[in-house]
Amino acid sequence: MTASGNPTRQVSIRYFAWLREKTGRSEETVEIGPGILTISDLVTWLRSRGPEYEAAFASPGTVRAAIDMTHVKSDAKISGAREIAFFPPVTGG
Amino acid sequence: MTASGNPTRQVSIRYFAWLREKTGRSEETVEIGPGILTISDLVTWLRSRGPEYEAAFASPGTVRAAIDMTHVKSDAKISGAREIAFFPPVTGG
Amino acid sequence: MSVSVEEKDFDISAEINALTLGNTGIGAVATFIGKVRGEAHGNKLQSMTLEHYPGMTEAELSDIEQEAVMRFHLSASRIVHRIGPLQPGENIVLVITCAAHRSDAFAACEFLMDYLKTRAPFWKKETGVTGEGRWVDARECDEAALTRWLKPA
Amino acid sequence: MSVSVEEKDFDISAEINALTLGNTGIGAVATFIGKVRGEAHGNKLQSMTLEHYPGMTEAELSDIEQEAVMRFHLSASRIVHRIGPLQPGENIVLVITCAAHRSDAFAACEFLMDYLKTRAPFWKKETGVTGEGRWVDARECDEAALTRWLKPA
Repeated sequence: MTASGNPTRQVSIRYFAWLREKTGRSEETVEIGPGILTISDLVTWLRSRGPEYEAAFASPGTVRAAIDMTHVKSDAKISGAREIAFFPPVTGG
Repeated sequence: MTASGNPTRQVSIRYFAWLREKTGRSEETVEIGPGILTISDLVTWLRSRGPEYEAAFASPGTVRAAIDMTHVKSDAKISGAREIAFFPPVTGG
Repeated sequence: MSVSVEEKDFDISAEINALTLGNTGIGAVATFIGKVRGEAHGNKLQSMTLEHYPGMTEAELSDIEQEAVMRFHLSASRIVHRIGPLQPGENIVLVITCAAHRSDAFAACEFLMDYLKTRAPFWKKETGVTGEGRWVDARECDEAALTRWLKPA
Repeated sequence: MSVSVEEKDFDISAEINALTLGNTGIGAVATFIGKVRGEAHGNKLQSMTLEHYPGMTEAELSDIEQEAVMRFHLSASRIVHRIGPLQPGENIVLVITCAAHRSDAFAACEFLMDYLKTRAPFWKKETGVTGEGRWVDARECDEAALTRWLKPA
């Protein structure tokens, strides 16, 4: 819907449980390009950033995501997101 | 199954909740004749003993019985019973 | 596995500790507390008095508890039921069920309450604020609740 | 209605009292406690560590609790979930639901646990007796348990 030519923008990304361990970080702020529209796009881009990301996202089916602290599916649009989180299926209780 | 000519025998009868209030007693020992074989027979006989019993057993469908502390139906045989109890449907919990 | 019928109030923390201490096979503890409400069928209550059939009560509760332990693979369980006069807000009954997993603990706790409500020989008499007494009627929905336990889970 | 995420243990008696004191409309209190078991999948545990997503956890738990309150006409409710390292036998989670009648209290308590297990962002890491760590896998039966809440009761 938005006009093309979006500048890159900053988004905060958080990792929990074994995604935190595999990526080696719990939080980072990244610059993402205008071509990255959905959670899936973001995962694909993150995997290209290095072997630790490649390992963390090797089985995308076991990774869950949240945008601004709300559960979302992998096809969710990330426009406007301030904080995106990746984590395994939850195991509390 | 037993031979006829059974002597009368003693049985302890207990009354709870409004059956206790209506009969005016919580426990009594009665002599019951050989023709009284079931809980129903016993109720019929008790009702003949006076207006307080008549009032207590006026609606037999609302009276429950136990023989020796086990719930029974109105057609249960009372031979061998040491203690028979009458009470309304239970309302604990 | 134990059953108590008593006038005094119970201490849920102490009861749970007694059941679970040292048993690390327990992953789930379900409990239920029944309390005296301040109003019933639109009538304000002053108090409620619980009568029971000593001996039969304990026998019925023990039978029900034994059935629950077998059916739901309980690690431990406990039933405490109070008798005598009780005020609105006071506790009436405590049921605790302990199992490895929550589905068994929950099902057993509901099973125990459903059977207790329809089998254990307790009777409640309400005293209204104007002093009039009324024996509580059995509820048909309590009898109906039993039917779900007829088929094995 | 309130939610806490904290390292320290909870006091079930104090929590129940805080919910019920002075509210004589409450006739039924259902509670659930989840505990760390000493063994999982045949492996003995030394400890378990609970990680969570601060902020999202509280938001999810509050949403779930609000849904339960409306769906089951709760008079009061409470969720406490612990985080950090826990030993076998220690408490993990407490859910309390208060209603006029037991069917609502029980259903709400199970509903809260089912949703908490599949929606609240907590993750458990087990440490075995030989020191090796292992992230607990989500259980399919927890996801399946949700389906029973899809149809209105």
